[in-house]
Amino acid sequence: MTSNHPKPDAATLLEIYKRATLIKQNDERIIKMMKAGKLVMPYYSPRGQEIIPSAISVSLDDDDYICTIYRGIHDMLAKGFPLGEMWAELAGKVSGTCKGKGGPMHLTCPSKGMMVTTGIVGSSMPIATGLGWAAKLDGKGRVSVANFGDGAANIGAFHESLNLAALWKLPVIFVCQNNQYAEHTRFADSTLVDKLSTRAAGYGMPGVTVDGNDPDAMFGAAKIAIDRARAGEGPTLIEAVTFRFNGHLLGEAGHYMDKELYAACQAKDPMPKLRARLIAEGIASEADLAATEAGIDAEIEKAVDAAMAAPFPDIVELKRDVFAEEIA
Amino acid sequence: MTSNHPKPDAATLLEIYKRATLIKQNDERIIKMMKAGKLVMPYYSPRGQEIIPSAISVSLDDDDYICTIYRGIHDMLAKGFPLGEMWAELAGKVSGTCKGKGGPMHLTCPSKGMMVTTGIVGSSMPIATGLGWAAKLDGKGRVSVANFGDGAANIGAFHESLNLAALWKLPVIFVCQNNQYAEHTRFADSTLVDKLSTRAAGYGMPGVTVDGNDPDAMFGAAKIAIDRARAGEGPTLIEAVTFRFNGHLLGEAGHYMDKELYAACQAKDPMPKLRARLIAEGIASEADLAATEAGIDAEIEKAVDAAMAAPFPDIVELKRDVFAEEIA
Amino acid sequence: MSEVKQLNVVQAINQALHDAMAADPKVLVLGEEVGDKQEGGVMGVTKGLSTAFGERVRSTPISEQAIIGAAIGASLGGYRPVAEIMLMNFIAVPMDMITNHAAKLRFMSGGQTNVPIVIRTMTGVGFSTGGQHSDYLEAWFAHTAGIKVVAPSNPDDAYGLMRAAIEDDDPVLFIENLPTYWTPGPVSFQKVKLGQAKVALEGTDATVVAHSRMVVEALAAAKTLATEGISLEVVDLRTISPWDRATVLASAAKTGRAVVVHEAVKQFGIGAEIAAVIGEELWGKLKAPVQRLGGAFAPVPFSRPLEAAFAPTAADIAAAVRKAVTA
Amino acid sequence: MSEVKQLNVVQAINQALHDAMAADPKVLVLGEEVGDKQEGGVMGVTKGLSTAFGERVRSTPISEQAIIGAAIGASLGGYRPVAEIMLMNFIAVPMDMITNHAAKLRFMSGGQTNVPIVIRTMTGVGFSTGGQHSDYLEAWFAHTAGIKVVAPSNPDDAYGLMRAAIEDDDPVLFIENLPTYWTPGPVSFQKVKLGQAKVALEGTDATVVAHSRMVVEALAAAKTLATEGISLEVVDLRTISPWDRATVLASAAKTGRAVVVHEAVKQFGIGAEIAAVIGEELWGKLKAPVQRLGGAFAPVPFSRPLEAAFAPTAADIAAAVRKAVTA
Ligand SMILES: Cc1ncc(C[n+]2csc(CCOP(=O)(O)OP(=O)(O)O)c2C)c(N)n1
Ligand SMILES: Cc1ncc(C[n+]2csc(CCOP(=O)(O)OP(=O)(O)O)c2C)c(N)n1
Ligand SMILES: [Mg+2]
Ligand SMILES: [Mg+2]
Repeated sequence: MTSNHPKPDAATLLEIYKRATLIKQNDERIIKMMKAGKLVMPYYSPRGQEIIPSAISVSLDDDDYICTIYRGIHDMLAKGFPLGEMWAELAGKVSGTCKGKGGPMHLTCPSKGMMVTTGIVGSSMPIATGLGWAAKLDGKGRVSVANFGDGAANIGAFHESLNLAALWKLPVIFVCQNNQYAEHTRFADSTLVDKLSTRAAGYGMPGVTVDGNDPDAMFGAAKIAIDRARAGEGPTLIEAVTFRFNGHLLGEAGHYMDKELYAACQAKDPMPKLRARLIAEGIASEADLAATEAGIDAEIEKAVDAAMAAPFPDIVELKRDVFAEEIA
Repeated sequence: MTSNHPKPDAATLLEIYKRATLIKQNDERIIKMMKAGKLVMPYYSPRGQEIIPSAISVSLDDDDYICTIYRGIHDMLAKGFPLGEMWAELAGKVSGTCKGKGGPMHLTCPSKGMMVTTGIVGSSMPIATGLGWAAKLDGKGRVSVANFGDGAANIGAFHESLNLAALWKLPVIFVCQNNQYAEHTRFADSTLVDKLSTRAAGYGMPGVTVDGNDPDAMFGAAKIAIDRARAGEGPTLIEAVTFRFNGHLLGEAGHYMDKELYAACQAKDPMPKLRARLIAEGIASEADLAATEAGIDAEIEKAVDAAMAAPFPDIVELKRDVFAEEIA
Repeated sequence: MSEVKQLNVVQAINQALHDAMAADPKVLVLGEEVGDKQEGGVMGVTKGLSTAFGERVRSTPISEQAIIGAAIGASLGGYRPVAEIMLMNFIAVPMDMITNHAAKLRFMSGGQTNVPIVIRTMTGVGFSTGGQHSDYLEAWFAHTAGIKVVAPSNPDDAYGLMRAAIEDDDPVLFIENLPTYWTPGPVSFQKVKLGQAKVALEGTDATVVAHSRMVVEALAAAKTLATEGISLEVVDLRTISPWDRATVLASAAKTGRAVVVHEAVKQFGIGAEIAAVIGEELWGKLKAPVQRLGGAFAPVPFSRPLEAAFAPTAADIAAAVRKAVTA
Repeated sequence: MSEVKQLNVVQAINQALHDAMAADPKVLVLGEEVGDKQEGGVMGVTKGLSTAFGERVRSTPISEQAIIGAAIGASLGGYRPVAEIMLMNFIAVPMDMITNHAAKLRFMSGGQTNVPIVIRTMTGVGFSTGGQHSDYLEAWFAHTAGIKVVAPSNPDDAYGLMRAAIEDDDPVLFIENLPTYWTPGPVSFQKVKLGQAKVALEGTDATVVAHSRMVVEALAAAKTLATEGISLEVVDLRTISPWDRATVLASAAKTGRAVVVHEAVKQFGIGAEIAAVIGEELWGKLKAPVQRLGGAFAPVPFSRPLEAAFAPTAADIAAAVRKAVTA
């Protein structure tokens, strides 16, 4: 990190922690509900990747666009996705943000700039590129963030999107959350390159690999890219190295997992680390943080209760939102 | 070019000239026939790009695979595609290599390793990668060559194929014939990078940009890549810079063309240049070359006559070769 | 405009794009070669647009997934992009973007977002371009909920459907036929509501349901049949999905005989749906079984005699109608 | 093997792959996660293969175009690759490779080359996976000349059709249903010729034509109807393209009533072709109009009650049959 690399100030660091904690505690609550059989859905836990979107989103506004993937609840919560509508959606209820029709893989909230959640690997990139085009045409300094995984970096849509965004100098930040696995496939079994950011050069775009679990590095890299994009200087590829603690799909056996890697990553869990740092640096006291965490839990609880109590959508919803006009 | 860069010897250079001349004279004959209305087809002339496949193919055997594109007659002729069957196919006759069903964009000749000619931009690469896989499994030192254009380098299939070929260390040579235009689009309007070969690094593969019109450079780069592939060391990306003299599609107006670039490239036409060099270096006399050229013309003439005289396929052919079994 | 002009399809669509871009600053155009630096489209359909509208018209690299992705994204950002996929076969490349995203985002978001894009594409047998450049693939998209499919047969509808497609709040696939691109006809510059078929010719003995170039063939067949005393009604679908069941069923009920025709491969083509619906809805009311005509079960061949035998012709249509009338 | 074993579909296909690889050294397997290092496929269908056959089984990066391209290329080089596209919706990604290349190379080369690949894919509603993970898209491929489409409904056919598909000299799309993956049944280890439907249940009052999971629903409907004195015949298509017209028409002619059922969206689905052919071929011989049942005209919704209402059920089938019988 160079000396003019932007660093988060104390308030920003605390804000990053708050967002990351919301993600972590929300994840824990989802898992608890699923294990209790109260929530039935495919769940791709973002546990371990909390710092990335938290450190990015503090430099974004509601007006900025993001696209994310099935493993994207961390990206959404960091961007301000309303908890109540999220939980109702996860439960398939009509009060869900998508009326229960989208579910966990298609959570959407335009008022927070959360435009697309996709279940098709690689498809967040071309759409985020288009949102970047809209942002550029609008001329209001908006940016568009495309989140995707290390596995997605090997799909054709990656190539086409990065080339187009570079050529058109679009305000897009391509955030590759390299959690070292794609489903059960180790990163090194999917490509020969060590750093996916090296691919940026092939499009004439800056590319950087950072420790996504380090709030300073992640905040700095994101800030540089976002500032560049807002200034009309075009896109950036950020590879944020991280790890997912709960495997690919919740409930999997995990036999494929490299045990040593897993243990090493667990030992470096960014959440307790950041918490300890906040206290050590005097940014927050133990009591402050405990209060914050309790507040978050209460907020989640409210969302869960409302979601569980809400009704399912009516069958007529199958005919709505296919087209603008209801199907006869 | 380094000192250990392989150079073509006199016989090889002469052979390159012969193959290139066949391509050039064949092209001239096609254009003449089309202008006379005796051949009706979409034609993408390879005039100007003759040296590339000629300098590559002298290091290939019939067993080696190639895949090429609608603008690919140069690649085929260099690889030994039989003239008679080619002309009959161009004329849509049943004696054509594809019984008239494929036409100019789908010429195929497995006995010469000419496995696929495609009209879909970018699609030669994934299939050539598969042929490379077959070659590797066979373990006989075969290689697979994927020909494609500068425009095709921006399509997703490029990315997926190069990554897979590198990861699996397949004996594939990716030959990007950068003729500086894709249809009416200038190369610089399709990507920000000057050299497409820089993309190779993103896959952990060697990449090189050469003057495709220079037989020494082209032969050397191809030889290194082919030797590497045969030795089991994996794929190479070669960007061969060249130019197309007859525009994209024969008959186009060409208003899009950069006049200065066109004039500059015309002035550097590789064909008269190589001819003059052969004579200057004493590799062949003017008379030798004239005889060779006349011989080639005679050969072409024979193919043309036979093609014109041949019958069209019967309508029943619509039911054949859809599946192995004839359609009822 | 109340004036009527003689234009061909290329000119009509060009005018529709000009008018739509002038009427709404949110309308964009993108695709390979669409800018004037590249001669305004391979067939000149987008000529003059980039000169007139600058950055709202963008030529792209050869990257169909990114083209449709850019269109979808821009539409989510409030724009109305018209994206060109140069030939219909190439639509297989961005198939994921179209079917899993453009067509589904409205539903999956519970109506929070929508994708008002138009995807223009061209196709058709007749130019010896062979297996990878000639297919009609409307059936793939008609079977996909959430995207509308339109295919004009003449310049007037080309203009009117294009204007309506651009104003439509859902994704629309707009299929243009190459061989009839340069056939002139009167253009009235009126928008044509999507989802409405047109009785292109009134008749009493049998109904042909067709779209795109097959309407031209059907009208030619009608001329021949008229000389034989057979009165043919020709229904031009115009919109393939959602299709105009009412108009088609009314016509088939009136004549009692129906032949459904398309250039796409017959098997599992869109004619099957129409024939099945006519058969079910008009059970017991038809005078002859519903017949279908379509392309051969084969890739489109290059060789001229084979290519000419691929798709139904006026003669094939006339023969089918005669068969129905004498059934 | 003449022995019969109880296996579920996952085990049956796994066994078929093992047997095919053992029988022919040219058979290959590739796809995301297919190797044992990745647990032998997300559902374990390819378990043990990489351990047994080494380099002939290869896990790939997430690159569906390259996966199908690699399969096509290897097949042109003399191999018989079985490629997995993990879920059917993802097949839109390599759509170009499948429809413009795999399906066409034999024809376009005039029979000089062929593409003996099998593309395995899984799908089906029932797991709350929503709009991008549940679709049946067989209609796209049935409409594409040059590729065969197969969809077993039970473990015995899953084994037999997989063996035949691998031995077939043309590309075959092999569709596996997820919700019935773990239902056991007797497996006789016999190859099942492609293109042949099976009368899964004999009956006299009406015919249901179905494939994949809808056969299970149809058989359940038959049980209910039997208690009402209605005798249902169930025809399991097994191969969707080319489909077994003779068996379907014979059954419909016998019972005089037909209901065609699939999980895919009803509109422009494969049921339309079958209904249209029955209607045309058995004109005047049916006792009731051919009915079709299919998925809703919508993306597959997430919420359980909506998902449950998306596809036809045994109750829907029974209702349609009752309607036909009382017509
Ligand atoms: C086009 C496509 N192919 C395959 C899949 C199946 N799939 C779902 S997630 C996944 C792994 C993606 O890994 P990565 O991009 O690293 O993201 P992560 O899950 O690790 O966050 C795969 C292969 C898919 N959803 N879409
Ligand atoms: C997927 C796809 N998109 C678009 C086209 C239309 N098209 C045919 S050739 C061509 C230009 C290709 O340029 P390049 O790759 O540089 O090859 P060149 O023709 O210059 O040899 C285009 C856009 C196509 N055939 N396939
Ligand atoms: Mg990952
Ligand atoms: Mg080029």
